[in-house]
Amino acid sequence: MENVDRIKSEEMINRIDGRLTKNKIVKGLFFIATLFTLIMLVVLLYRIIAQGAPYLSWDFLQNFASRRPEQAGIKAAVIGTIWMMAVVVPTAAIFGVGSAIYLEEYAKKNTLTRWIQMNISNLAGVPSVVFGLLGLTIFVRLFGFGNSILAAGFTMSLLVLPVIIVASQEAVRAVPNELKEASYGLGATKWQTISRVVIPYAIPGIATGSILAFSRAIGETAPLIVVGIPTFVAFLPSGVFDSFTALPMQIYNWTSRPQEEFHNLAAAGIIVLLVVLIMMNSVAVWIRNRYQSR
Amino acid sequence: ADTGTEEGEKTEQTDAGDAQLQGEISIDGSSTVYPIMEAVAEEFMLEQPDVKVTVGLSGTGGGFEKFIAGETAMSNASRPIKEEEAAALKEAGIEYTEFELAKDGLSVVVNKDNDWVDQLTVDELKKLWLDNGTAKKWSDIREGWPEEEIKFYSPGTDSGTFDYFDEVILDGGQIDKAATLSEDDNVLVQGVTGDKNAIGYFGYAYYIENKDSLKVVPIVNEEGTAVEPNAETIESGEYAPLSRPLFTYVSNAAIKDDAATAAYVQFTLENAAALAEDVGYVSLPQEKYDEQLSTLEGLK
Amino acid sequence: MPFIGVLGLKGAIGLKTKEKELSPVQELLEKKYNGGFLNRREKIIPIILFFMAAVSVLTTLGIVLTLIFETITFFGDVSVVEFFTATEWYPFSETEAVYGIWPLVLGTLKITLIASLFAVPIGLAVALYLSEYAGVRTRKIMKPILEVLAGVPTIVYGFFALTFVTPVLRDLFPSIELFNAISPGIVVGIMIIPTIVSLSEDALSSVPEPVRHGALAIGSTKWETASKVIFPAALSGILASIVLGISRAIGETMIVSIAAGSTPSAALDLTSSLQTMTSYIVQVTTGDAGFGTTIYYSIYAVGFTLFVFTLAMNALAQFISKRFREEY
Amino acid sequence: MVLTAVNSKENNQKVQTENVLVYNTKGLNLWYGDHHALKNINLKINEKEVTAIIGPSGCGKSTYIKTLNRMIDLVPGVKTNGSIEYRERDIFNKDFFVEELRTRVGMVFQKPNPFPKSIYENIAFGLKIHGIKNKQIINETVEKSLRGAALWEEVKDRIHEPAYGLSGGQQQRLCIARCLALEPDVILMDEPTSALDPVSTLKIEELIQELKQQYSIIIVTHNMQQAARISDRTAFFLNGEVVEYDVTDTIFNSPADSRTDDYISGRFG
Amino acid sequence: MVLTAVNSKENNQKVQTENVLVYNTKGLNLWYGDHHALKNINLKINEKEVTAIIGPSGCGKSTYIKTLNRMIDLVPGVKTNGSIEYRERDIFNKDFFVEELRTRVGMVFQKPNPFPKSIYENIAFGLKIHGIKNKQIINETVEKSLRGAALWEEVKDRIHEPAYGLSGGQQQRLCIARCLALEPDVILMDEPTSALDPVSTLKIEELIQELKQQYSIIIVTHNMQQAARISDRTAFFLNGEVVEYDVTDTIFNSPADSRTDDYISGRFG
Ligand SMILES: Nc1ncnc2c1ncn2[C@@H]1O[C@H](COP(=O)(O)OP(=O)(O)OP(=O)(O)O)[C@@H](O)[C@H]1O
Ligand SMILES: Nc1ncnc2c1ncn2[C@@H]1O[C@H](COP(=O)(O)OP(=O)(O)OP(=O)(O)O)[C@@H](O)[C@H]1O
Ligand SMILES: [Mg+2]
Ligand SMILES: [Mg+2]
Ligand SMILES: O=P([O-])([O-])[O-]
Repeated sequence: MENVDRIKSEEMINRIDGRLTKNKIVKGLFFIATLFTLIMLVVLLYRIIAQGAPYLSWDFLQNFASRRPEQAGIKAAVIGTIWMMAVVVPTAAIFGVGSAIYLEEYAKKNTLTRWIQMNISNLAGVPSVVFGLLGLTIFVRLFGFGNSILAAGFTMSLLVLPVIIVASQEAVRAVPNELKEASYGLGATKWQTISRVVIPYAIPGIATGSILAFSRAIGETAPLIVVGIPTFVAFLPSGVFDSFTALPMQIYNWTSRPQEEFHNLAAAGIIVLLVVLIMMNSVAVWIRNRYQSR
Repeated sequence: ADTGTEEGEKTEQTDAGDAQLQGEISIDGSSTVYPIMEAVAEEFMLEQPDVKVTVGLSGTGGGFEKFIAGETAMSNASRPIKEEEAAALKEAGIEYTEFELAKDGLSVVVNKDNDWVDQLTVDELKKLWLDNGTAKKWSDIREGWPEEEIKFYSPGTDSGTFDYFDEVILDGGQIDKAATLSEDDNVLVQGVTGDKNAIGYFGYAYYIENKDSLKVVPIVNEEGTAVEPNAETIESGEYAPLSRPLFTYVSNAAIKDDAATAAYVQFTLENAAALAEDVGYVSLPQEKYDEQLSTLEGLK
Repeated sequence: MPFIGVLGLKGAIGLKTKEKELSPVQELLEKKYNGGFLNRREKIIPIILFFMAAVSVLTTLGIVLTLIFETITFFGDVSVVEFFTATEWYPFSETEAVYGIWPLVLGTLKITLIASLFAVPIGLAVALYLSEYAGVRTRKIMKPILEVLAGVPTIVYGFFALTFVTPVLRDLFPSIELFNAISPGIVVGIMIIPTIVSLSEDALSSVPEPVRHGALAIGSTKWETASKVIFPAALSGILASIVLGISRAIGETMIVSIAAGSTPSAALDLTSSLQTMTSYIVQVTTGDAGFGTTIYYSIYAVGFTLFVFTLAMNALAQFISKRFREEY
Repeated sequence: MVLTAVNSKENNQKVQTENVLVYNTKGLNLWYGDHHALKNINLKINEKEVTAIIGPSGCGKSTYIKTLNRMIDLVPGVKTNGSIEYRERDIFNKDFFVEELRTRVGMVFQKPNPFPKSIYENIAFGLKIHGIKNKQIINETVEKSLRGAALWEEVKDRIHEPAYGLSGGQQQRLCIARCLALEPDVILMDEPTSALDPVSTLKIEELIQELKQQYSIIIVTHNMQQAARISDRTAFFLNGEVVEYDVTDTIFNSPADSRTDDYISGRFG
Repeated sequence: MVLTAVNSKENNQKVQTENVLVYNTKGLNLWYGDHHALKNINLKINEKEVTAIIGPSGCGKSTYIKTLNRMIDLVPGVKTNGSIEYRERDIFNKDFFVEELRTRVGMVFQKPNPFPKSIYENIAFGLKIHGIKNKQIINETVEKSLRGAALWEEVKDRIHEPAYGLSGGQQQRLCIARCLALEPDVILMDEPTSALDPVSTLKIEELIQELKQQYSIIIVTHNMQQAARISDRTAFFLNGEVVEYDVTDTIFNSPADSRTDDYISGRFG
C-alpha cells in the first residue's frame, strides 16, 4: 500500500474543502443573478398587472379609442396589429426562409456570399428607428403607401428579416446530412430534397426563431412612430392599403395623456400586448419541445 | 354625442347630421391638439360611421410634413404655421385655411410646499428661465426668497409648447441649460411634484389633472394684474401672455372636393367649444367659431 | 441518351432473367429515364432564392441611400467640422443653433456603458448558471422566461425605468435627478440580459461534453471546469453575445426617450438628464420641427452616425469571432 | 462482359460462369482538395454478387462507394479522374443525370437514416419524387418493399406510425426497403450493421444473402468476419489503394499480399 | 487482499503471487431511470495489471467504467446500489469527495478530448487546479508526463501550440499524459483506440504495456484482439452482467461459458 498515498495526498485533501467552498459560493452568486432576473420580470409584470388589470374588460377589448377613459378600448389597435402581422408574417417568413435556403444550400462559398452574410448580420444590429426612417422614405413616400398597413408591415418585415434569416439558416444547417443523403440516394433532385426533406425538418426551428422575431415586431414602437401611423382610428381596416393603428402606438399615446385613467388604460393595453407575446412565445416553446426530441 | 347631434340639426346649411357620407379623412399633427381632434373624430364617426377618420400625433412639424406631402387633409398645430412650411405648401400647390379651435393656457407651476412664490412677472419668468451660464437660486430672482438652487422642468425643445414659451417669454433665447426637458408632460408633473425647489410649465390640461399636487403661479399680465389660469381668464384673454391658440389647417381642395371633409370641418367648428373643454382646454368665444363657420361656407 | 437508358435497363434485368416483366414502378421510372431528368424548376428556383437573399442587401442599400441624401442636404446647412467638433447640440434655438454630435454620442455611450456594466456580469452569471450548474428542467423553464423578458416591448421598460427604478434610485441617492443616465442604463441592461444570456449559454453549451468530462475526470470542481476550460473555449461566442447586446443598447430608443430626458449634454455626469442619438430622432419625428428645416434633416445625419456606430460594432463582432474562434 | 471464376459460398463448388459487370472502375483517382484519397482504383464488380470492401479506417472505403453513385458530388472541393462505367455508361458523363444513376443504384448508410415520417411515407417518398402518384401502385410497392426487406411482418400493423419508433435494426431494414421500392439494380451499403446490435446484424446479413438473388450488392464493412460470411468477392483497401481484390475465400484463406494477411489476422486496424 | 492465480502474458509461466486490490465491486446494480443497466456486478481488480472489459455494444461496459470514478453522477436519473471499494474506501461514501477520487483515478475517453488550449496548458491544468503554482515543478511535470505518454519527442518543439493541431492519436496520448501529470493510481480507458488509425492504435497499446509497470489500468475495448494482446485479465459483459471474469488467456482459449466462446469467435457482436 506504500504507493497508494502519492505525492501531495495530504495537501490535496486539505485543499479540496477550499475548492469546494469556492465552487459553492460561485454557484450561489450565479443563482442569485438568475433569481435577480426573474425577480425583475416579476416586479415588472406585477406593477403592470396591478395597475391595468382593473381596467381590463370585454368592453375594453370591444371599444374603439375614446376621449373618455371609461369608454376607451383597444379594438382598433388589436385588429390593426393583427393586420400588420398578417403582412409581416408571410413576407418575412418567405423572404427569410428563401434567403436562408439560398445561403445554406445553393450559395457557393465565394466573396459575394460572404458579403451577403456579413450584410445580414450587420442589418440585424441596425436600430429600429433607422428602419423607421427607411420605411418612411421608401414605403410611405417613394412607393406612396402612406401610413397604411402595407407600409408599416413592410417596414417591420425588413426589421425582422435578418433575425429570421439567421434563425432559419441555423435550422437548415441543423438538418442531418444523413437525411439529405438518403433523399439524394433515392434519386431526388436538389429542390425535391430541399422542399421535401430539408424544409419539413427545419420548420420547427424556423418557426421557433421566427415567432420570437415576430413577437419583437409586435412590440416595436419606434419604427411606427417614425413611419407616422395614426393613433386615433375608430374603424377596422378592410384592406392592406387602409390606415390603421397598432397596440404599442395606442399604449404610447395613452401614457402621454394628462389623465391618470389613461395611464391605467395604457397598463391594461400592455397586459393585452404581453398576453399576445406570451401566447406567441408559448407556441414557440411548445414547438421546440415537441420537436426537440427527434 | 348629444352636443353633436343638437348642433348638427340646428345649423341649417349642413347635411352632416342627415345624409350618410362616405370617405376617408386623414388628420395628423400636434400632440397638444390631438385630444380635441380625437374627441371630434369620435363624435363625428358616431354620426357618420362610413367616414373613416384617422388622427395621428406626429407633432406640429411632423404633421405639416405630411400635409405638405399631400398625405393628410388636415394638420393640427399648436402654433401658427411657419414661413418655410407655408412656402413648401405653396410650392406643392396646396392651398389651405387656418382654423382656430381652442386655447391652451400654459401653466407655470411650482411644488405644493413652495410657500414663497405667489406670482411672477414676465420679466421674472425670463430671468428664471433664460440661460445665464450659472446655476440660479431663488434668491437671485427676488429678494427674500430662499437661497436654494432652482430646478427647471420644461417640455422638450421640439414641442409646440416649448416653442411658444420660447417665443413669448424668452424671445427666442436659450433656455436654462440645466433645465430637465421631457417630451412627456406627465414626467414634468412628476418632477415638479417631487422637488420643493422645482418650477415647470406645461399645458393647462396637465395642470388641471394634477391640480391637487401642484401649485399654479399667477402671471402678471400687461395690465399689471396677476392672473391665474382658468377657463374664464384664458378664454377672455386676461391670462396673458401665456395663453396660446390651437389650430387646425385644412386643405381647401379637400373641403371643396370632398363632402365628408367639409362636413367634418363644419362639425369640428360646431363642437370644438364643448369638446375642448371636455379634454381640458379652453374654448374660444362663440363669435369666433361662427366667424370661421362662414369662412368655411365660402370654401365649399 | 434515353436510348442508352433502355439498353442499360435491359442489361440490368434482361439477360439473365429473360422472362421477367417490368413492374409498374419500373415502367413508370423507365418513362422518366426516357423523358430525361432535365428540370426547368431546378434552374429557376436558385435564381428566385437568390433574389430573396438580395432583399437584405437592398435593404442595407436603401438605408444607406435614404440616410445619405438627406445627410448631404443637412451638411449644406451645417458644416461637417461643426458636426464633429462642436461640443454642443442645440438645434432648436432660432438664433444660435449648434449642431455638435458629441453630446448625443456621449449620451448614447453613457447609456451603453451603464447597461453593459450591469448586463454583462449578470448575463454571464446567468448563462454560466444555466449551462454549468442548473439541471435540464431549470434550463427548460428559464429559457422561455428569458425570452418573455426579451419580448417585453421597450415602451413597457421605459415606464418601468421612469416609474419604478428612478424613484427607487432617488430614494437611495437623493442627488440623482428625475432624468438620469443610471436608471435607463440599468433598464436597458435588463433588456439586453436575455440576449447575452441566451447567446452565451448557446456558446457555453456548444463546448462539447467530452471536453467538460475531461476536466471533471481529473478532479476539477464545476467552477474550475467552467472558468478555466469551458469559458475560455466559448469565449468567441460569449464576446459576440456581448457585442450584440451592446449594439442593441446603442440602438435602444423608447427606454431612453422616456426615462433619460431630452437634454443633450456634454457633461460626464451620470445623474442628470441626457439625450441619445435614438431619442433625438424620436423627439424630432414626433415633434414640432418644420418640414424642410435644418432640424428635420439633422435626424438623418444623426441616423447616419448611429448606423456607422452599428457598423463598427458589427465589424468588431466579426473581428472577435475570427480572432477568438475555437475549434473543438 | 468478362469471364471470371466465381466462388459462391453457397455452393462450395467452383463454378465457371459468365459474369455480367455492373461497375467497371478504371484508373480512378480522387482528391479531397489536396488529399489524394483514392489512388488509381481498378475494380470490376459483378452482377448479382455481394462484393465486400474492407480495410482500416480512413483507407477510402466510404469515399469509393460514395463515388459509385456520385454522392461524392455533395462534398465540395472533390476532384476525380479516371472513369467508372455503370452498365457500360460513364457515370461522370454529363448526359448521365445523377438522379437517374441514384435511382438505379440504391444506397444504405452506416447509421439508419429514415426520414422523420411514417414508415409508409418513408417508402413512398422515392416513388413520389419520381412522379408516381397512383395510390394502388404505391400501396403495393410499400408492401412488396417491406416484405423484401423482411420487415413486413413486424410492422404491418403500424405502417402509418413514425419510423423513429422502430428499433435501430428495424430502421436499417426500413432504409433497405426504401431502396427496394425503386427496384434498383445495385445496392450500395456503407457499414450497414456497424451501429446495430448482434441480433439485428444477423438479420441484415441474412437479408443481404436473400437480396443477392435479385440485386448486385456492394458492401463496406470493418468487420472481417462479416465480409467472410456474406460476400462473394472482397476488395482490400489500404491508404486509398486496392491492395488485393479476389474471391472472398482466397482473400481470407490465401491472400496474395502480406498486408492483406496482416490485416485479416488482426495485426492492425 | 486476495490470492489469485495470475497469468501475465509477458512471462508465459503461471506464477502464484499475492495481489493487491485497487477496486472491489460488490453486488453493484445500476439503473438509468427504469433501465437496469448493471446487474449485480462483482469484480475484483488488481493493482498494476491491465484489466480488459469486453462485450457487445450496449452491454454496460462504459457504464461500469464510468461508475468507477463516479463520472456516472453526471447522468441525471441514475440510481445505484451495492458498493464499490477503491483501496478499501467506499466510493459512494459521502466523505469521499468525487474530486479526490477522480484525482486518484484518471480517465481516458473514447474520443480524444483535449482542452482547447495549448499542449502545455492541457497538462498543467490538473496541477493548477490543485494549487501547484511553481513554474519549475509544472514544467518538469509537463515534460515527465509527455515522456510518460510517449509524446514528448513528437511535440517538444511546440508544446505551446494548440492541442487541436495534433493528430487523433497524438491527442489521445496527450489525454493520457494529462492523466499522468496527477500521478494517478488507476487509469480508466473507455475504448481509447476505437477512433484511431492502426499506427496510432499500436502506439497506444505499447504505451499501455509500459504504463502497467506503474499504474493499474482498466480498459474497455470492443476489439477482442486488442484485449487479448494487452490485458492480464478480461471481464466479459453481456446485458449488464459479468458473464465471465478470468485471466485473459483462459477467457480467450478456454472460456467457461459458451456465450463467451460465441462472442470471442465472432458469432455475434
Ligand atoms: N469531406 C472530406 N474532406 C476531406 N477529407 C476527407 C473527407 N472525407 C473523407 N476524407 C479523408 O479521406 C480519407 C478516406 O476517408 P473515408 O471516409 O473514405 O475512409 P473509410 O475507409 O470509409 O474510413 P472509415 O472506416 O473510418 O469509415 C480519410 O483520410 C479521410 O480523412
Ligand atoms: N444516459 C443514459 N440514459 C439511459 N440509458 C443509457 C444511458 N447511457 C447508456 N444507457 C443504456 O445503458 C446500456 C449500457 O450502455 P453502455 O454505454 O454502458 O454500453 P457499452 O457497453 O459501453 O456499449 P458501447 O460498446 O456501444 O459503448 C445501454 O442499453 C444503453 O442504451
Ligand atoms: Mg467510412
Ligand atoms: Mg461504451
Ligand atoms: O405636438 P406639439 O403640439 O408639441 O407640436
